[in-house]
Amino acid sequence: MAHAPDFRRRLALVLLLILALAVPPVLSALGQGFYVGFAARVLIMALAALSLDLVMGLGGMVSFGHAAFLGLGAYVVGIGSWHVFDGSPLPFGLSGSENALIVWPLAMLVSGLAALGIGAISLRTTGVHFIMITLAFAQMLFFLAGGLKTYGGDDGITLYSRSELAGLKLSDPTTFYYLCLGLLVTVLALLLRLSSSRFGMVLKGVRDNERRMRALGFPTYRYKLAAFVLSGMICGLAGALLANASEFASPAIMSWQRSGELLVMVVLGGMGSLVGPVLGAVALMVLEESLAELTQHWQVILGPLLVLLALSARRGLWGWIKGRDGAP
Amino acid sequence: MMLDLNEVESFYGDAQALFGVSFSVAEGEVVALLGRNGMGKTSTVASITGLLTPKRGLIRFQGQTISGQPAHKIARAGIGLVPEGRRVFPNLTVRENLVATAIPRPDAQVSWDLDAVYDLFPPLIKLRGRMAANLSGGEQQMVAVGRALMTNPSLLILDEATEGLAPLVRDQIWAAIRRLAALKLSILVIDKNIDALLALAHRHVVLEKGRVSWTGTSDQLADQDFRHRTLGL
Amino acid sequence: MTEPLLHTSGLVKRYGGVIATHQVALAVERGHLHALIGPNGAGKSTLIGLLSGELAADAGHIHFNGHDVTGLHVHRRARLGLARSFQITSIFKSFSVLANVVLAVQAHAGHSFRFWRPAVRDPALLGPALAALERVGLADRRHDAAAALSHGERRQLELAMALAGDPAMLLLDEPMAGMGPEDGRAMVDLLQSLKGERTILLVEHDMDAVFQLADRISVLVYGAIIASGTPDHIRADAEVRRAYLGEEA
Amino acid sequence: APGEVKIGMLTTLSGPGSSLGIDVRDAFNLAVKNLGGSLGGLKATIIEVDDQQKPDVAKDAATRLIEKDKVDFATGIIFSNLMLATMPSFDRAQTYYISANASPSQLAGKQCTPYFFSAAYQNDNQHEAMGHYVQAKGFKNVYLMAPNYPAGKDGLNGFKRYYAGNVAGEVYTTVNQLDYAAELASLRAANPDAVYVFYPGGMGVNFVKQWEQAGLKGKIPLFGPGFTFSEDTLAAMGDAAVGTLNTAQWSPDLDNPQNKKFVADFEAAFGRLPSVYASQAYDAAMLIDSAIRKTGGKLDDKAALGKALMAADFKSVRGNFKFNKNHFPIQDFFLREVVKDSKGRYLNKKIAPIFQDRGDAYVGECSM
Amino acid sequence: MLHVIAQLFIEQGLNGLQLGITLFLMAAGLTLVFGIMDVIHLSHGSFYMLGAYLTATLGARFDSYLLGLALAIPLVALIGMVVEWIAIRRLYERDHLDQVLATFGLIMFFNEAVRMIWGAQPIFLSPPASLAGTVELLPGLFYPQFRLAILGTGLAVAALLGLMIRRTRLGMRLRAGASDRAMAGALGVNIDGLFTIVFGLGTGLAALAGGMAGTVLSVQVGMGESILILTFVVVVIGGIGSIKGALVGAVLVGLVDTLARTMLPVALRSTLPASQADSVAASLSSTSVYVLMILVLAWRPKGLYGART
Ligand SMILES: Nc1ncnc2c1ncn2[C@@H]1O[C@H](COP(=O)(O)OP(=O)(O)OP(=O)(O)O)[C@@H](O)[C@H]1O
Ligand SMILES: Nc1ncnc2c1ncn2[C@@H]1O[C@H](COP(=O)(O)OP(=O)(O)OP(=O)(O)O)[C@@H](O)[C@H]1O
Ligand SMILES: CC(C)C[C@H](N)C(=O)O
Ligand SMILES: [Mg+2]
Ligand SMILES: [Mg+2]
Repeated sequence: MAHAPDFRRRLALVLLLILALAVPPVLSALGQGFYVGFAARVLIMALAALSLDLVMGLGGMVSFGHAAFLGLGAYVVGIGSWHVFDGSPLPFGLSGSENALIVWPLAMLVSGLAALGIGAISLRTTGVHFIMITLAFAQMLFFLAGGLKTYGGDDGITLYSRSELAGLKLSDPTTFYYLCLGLLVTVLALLLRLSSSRFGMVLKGVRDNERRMRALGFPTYRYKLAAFVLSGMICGLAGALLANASEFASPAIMSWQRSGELLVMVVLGGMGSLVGPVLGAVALMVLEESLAELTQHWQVILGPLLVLLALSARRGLWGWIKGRDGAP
Repeated sequence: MMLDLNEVESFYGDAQALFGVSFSVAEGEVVALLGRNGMGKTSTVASITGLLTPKRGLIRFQGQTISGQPAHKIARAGIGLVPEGRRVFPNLTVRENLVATAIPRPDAQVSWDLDAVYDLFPPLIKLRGRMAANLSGGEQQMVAVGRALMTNPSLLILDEATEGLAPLVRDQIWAAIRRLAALKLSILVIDKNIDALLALAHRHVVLEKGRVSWTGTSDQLADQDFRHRTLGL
Repeated sequence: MTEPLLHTSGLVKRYGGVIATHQVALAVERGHLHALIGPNGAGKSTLIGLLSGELAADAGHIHFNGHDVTGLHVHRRARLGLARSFQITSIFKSFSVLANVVLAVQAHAGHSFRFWRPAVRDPALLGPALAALERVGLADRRHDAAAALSHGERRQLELAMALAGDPAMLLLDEPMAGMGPEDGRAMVDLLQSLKGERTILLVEHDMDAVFQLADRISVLVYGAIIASGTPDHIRADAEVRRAYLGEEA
Repeated sequence: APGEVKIGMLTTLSGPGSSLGIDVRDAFNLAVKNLGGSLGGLKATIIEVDDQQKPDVAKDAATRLIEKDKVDFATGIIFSNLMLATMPSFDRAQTYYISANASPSQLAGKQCTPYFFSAAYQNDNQHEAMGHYVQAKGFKNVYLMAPNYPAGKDGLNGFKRYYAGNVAGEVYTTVNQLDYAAELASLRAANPDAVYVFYPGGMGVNFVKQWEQAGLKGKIPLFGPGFTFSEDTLAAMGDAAVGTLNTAQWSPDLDNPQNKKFVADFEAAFGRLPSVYASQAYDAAMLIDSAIRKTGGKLDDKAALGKALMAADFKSVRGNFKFNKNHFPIQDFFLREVVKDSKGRYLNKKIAPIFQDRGDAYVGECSM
Repeated sequence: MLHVIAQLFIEQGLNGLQLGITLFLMAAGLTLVFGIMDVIHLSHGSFYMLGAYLTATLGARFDSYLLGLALAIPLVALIGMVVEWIAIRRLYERDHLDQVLATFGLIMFFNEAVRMIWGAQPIFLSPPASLAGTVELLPGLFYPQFRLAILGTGLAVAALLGLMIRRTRLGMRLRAGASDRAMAGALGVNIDGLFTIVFGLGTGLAALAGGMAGTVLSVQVGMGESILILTFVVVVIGGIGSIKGALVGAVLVGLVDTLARTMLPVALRSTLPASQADSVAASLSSTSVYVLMILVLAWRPKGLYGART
């Protein structure tokens, strides 16, 4: 029964992947090499949006503070490289590093731990209160980062060089782009699989009717927290990449507007579909970029556009591409 | 005619629930809407009250067309609803639930006000300050009925209004409905308790798969095996 | 006689001033269908809530199947075999009818930290789920969205979900609420067929059903049990007639 | 394109800091206009970007200017924190950055680089001058306030370099804080015998107005660098600022031909008086012009270009101007007073000289 | 010496209150829209900004600040109602996310529109000359008249709103409509009309807040966002939908923020160099209100006076 849309869905996915692979050669052919770096940044935001969809789309936990994990990831990289540049040691006998194989997992670990702490408290609330408490935590981290005088306070850390990854030259935009693409696709594949797994079912069940889930015998808190931590880690990885992309880490990454953008990307692309948020990220950022080329007042166009999207596109871009399908 | 439905078709999204429902309720008449689960009783009620806008067909109330009107206009025209599943306002106190949407009609021969409702459901008196969310199922049901009466409707619609009520209270509600009927209030009632309906309703409308499959009087319906043969009730 | 599957002692629940449950001592025998009746606001749903663990008792104890479950979380009790249905229907609207039941089965298939295998294609879950749907007669609507079920159909789904976990005991809060005579009868037959096989605590205002099904009946008034016994014994009880039954039965 | 020079004008055009950026942009454009739309004989294209006074935005914009627009020179940054965030990019790209304002101590000392030239001052300078004056006037208990960012610290360090008395309080408020009620209350409680504040742009406007509203004007003498009492904000401050003393390296009434022309042209073109920032931008343009001319328009010969810039072979609107070995100016600083003139304009008047040929305190740490 | 400290405390307290009152005017509007209509209205800050700009322009036009403010409030309320009628209205049945998306878009639009109309430079707004002076509250304790005026206005508004929501049928119908729009409609309440009015009321209050704050801060693009988040914090602390909560929450936040901002540096200076101390203090005090919120929610998951989830 659900085969036709299923096929259409697969086809769309393959086409998208081919498209993504073609980006760098096409751009440099057009002499727009600069935009390869931009494209990489798009993929990174897509990864972040994807991580948000895991908690929001599947688990119904609307986090308005995910930029915090993005920021934490970025700061781990930033601080690592700052200490390399400055030579001074870190606490617990650690020393600065720019080795991706050390720093990136560390970034995931740190944001994962943060997610554990934030989630443990926030998940005691639900609905609007959850939205607001996650926002509050993000704001706290935002301001605390601004207090890190050694690491530039509000002005943040300027990276003097990108991370090193076994042999790869990340300073080369194209290499960096394909690396981001690889990571994004891998994570996406894993999460797609996860969403229909038992764990995924539980998350969706919680999203629909948590009280009933408990009555059925699910210790929902545990599952929600697990999802939240996983999401935080993925977002942390995105943060680590982002710091490399912009060679800069500052509190601005954690601003609530950034968290808002992530929400927008997810809703725009189609919540709960995992693929959607990726599209959402691409759409939003490309839209911004091209509108900005048109006029400096591009926001006066983008704003109403978003309103229209919110009012019309119920199931987001992806829902519209892949056609309707039955309930899980 | 008080209420007049003509070939009404309604949809939920693109799932059709009503396939041309036609029947009418005369002034002061009590009509029972019967049918197994999922046959369209609530959908019919929703279509009348404007909670669901019919795609096709016409609904007229006291001569004027109400199909397509917004719900609040229909209510103000004089249709009171006791909805399926209570739907009291959880964040209002019992008293507030009753007065918030009240439509005083002092001129009407029976004009419902707080005291009248408290007479009908004494338990509500000591609960009047309590948030409706914190009421028991049945208590909420009483509030729902009282709330509808406070709009002083000329057509009262009860969708499973006795659901979850203790036998005693149920009897009280039937008694109240009889009184209203006696006062020439038109009533459209949905209930599983056929025996009570037989005693109460002048006419019965049976719905099957979103269509009217039979209408008739209580006497015809009273005939047990006729009921089983033709209606599967 | 054997020790009851579930019994409570001195159970108390207050809501601010209101005493919703007052020193309740209830014993439900294995395999019995035990009916709980009483006026609106008597405390039946509250008691169900206390037993299922959704509400925390202010005093007293609950023993189930040999364990003292008084302090346990809802999900732990469910694991021990206590399943409930809700007075106000509570299902997963965006799921298909089938997925609703699959989830219910999964709840009892150990933890769900499994990230790979698709759940709805997992025979270990599918089998019991379909069986439960057959049982309540919703099998042919299994692929529809739960949101598209009518009120009565939703009640049936409720029960299917409760059954899915193959629980030792069912706590049913007005399973017949809002069911037409036809479906009502179907539900009665269904419960009839479950008798003996499962222990059931049934809250219901439909006296025909209650007196037809129950092995024992307890009457709750103002949070306290005023009478408990066989249907005949309860029907005879003057106090009960006055407080609850009125002219019926 | 050959025969063309591309300038990246990366400056603050929105928010409380925008009055500075706008003066810098306008004055630079004015200079180019006066030079017939070219710099050093090359047709000048100016690419204007608003940094919103945000380091991350500035960093991003700098990358674009370098990689996408491939500019030959960059200028315009107002605030030191943005300067420090972006300079590494210009450095790595070997793009000459000619500062029309932001001139942090870091770039004057340890982090000095061949690709940075300041056509303005070193952040500490104006403050040093006022510290010197306040000390000379014999104040013993001064209360210091500045925004909490690199230039704020440079500023108060500069002041304290010459002021030897007691510091009644040293308060760093967050950048672009606009309500100072709380700080003013604490200040009053400390009752100092003078107050020195470094608040450029909108911060200054609000501080000075609230200073008056709190009834402190006339009760405690208020001093600041030229930045705090500058033509870009004097109008908004109105009478609240009249009579206050401040220090700078430029003033609208400086008596030299190029300044007379500059002030006249600026007021004619924009209907307002230029500020010290405008003067710096005007000189920045003139500096670039002189350098390109010296190298005969060979923009890729970075070394030659550096030498040509170093020569500073142009007529500065502040009179004498030359570069120190760290690419920061050596120039004079003097005392100014805010006055309201017959035409109702609020502006500064030069009162008395303070420093002759002042360099900066960090040149020693610079290894160039 | 001691009385100096006492005075300092009082004065800082007043400053805190005054921030609190501005927050309250915002929170009151937001808690109605957010609590009663259940719309996460991110663009509430935009109306605060519009209020400030219109007050500035109209005030200059008729060179009377008060007249400007008096005109700006109804004007912004009107704009609010139009926006509700065009966009917000369609968001009631949607989940919170569509609301975030749409109102996020509205923020962009308003910010950019304002930038196009008024330019990117801040406008500096002065209080009316009649209120420009200071009052001597206690011997030696001078306080700007205008800030006192702000305090008074806020408290008055608080009282009126409280009455409207709790006592009047309008209030009941609002809360009813909030919990079950369809049902309220079926009982004869014209929810759409009602909500449009509430939205106008809320945006009008935001305009009042903006018009007054504009004189203390400055009128500039983005001024809405900086206060918006604090406002949400207030609403959540006070309990969504509760005017009383909004008032208490606002005052709490105002006091905590101001006191933290003034006391923390003093405390830290003993251990750190001035600029270090101040930036650490700044970041800590900025977090203080969020800590407050988290503590409150930990203690009362629905906020101080929150009823609904
Ligand atoms: N919200 C809805 N969305 C989609 N379909 C619906 C919805 N509500 C009801 N239906 C479908 O419309 C049909 C009629 O439902 P309705 O509730 O009117 O029946 P009913 O006679 O009231 O049943 P019951 O006695 O159980 O209340 C049912 O088949 C049901 O599946
Ligand atoms: N959250 C609550 N807060 C305060 N009182 C409550 C709350 N929930 C229930 N009550 C009160 O406790 C008493 C018992 O409620 P309960 O729902 O158990 O009654 P019930 O026996 O299920 O009634 P019904 O047959 O109508 O469902 C009622 O008086 C009710 O008003
Ligand atoms: C004077 C200020 C507006 C700028 C300061 N000189 C800086 O470099 O940031
Ligand atoms: Mg129904
Ligand atoms: Mg109950």
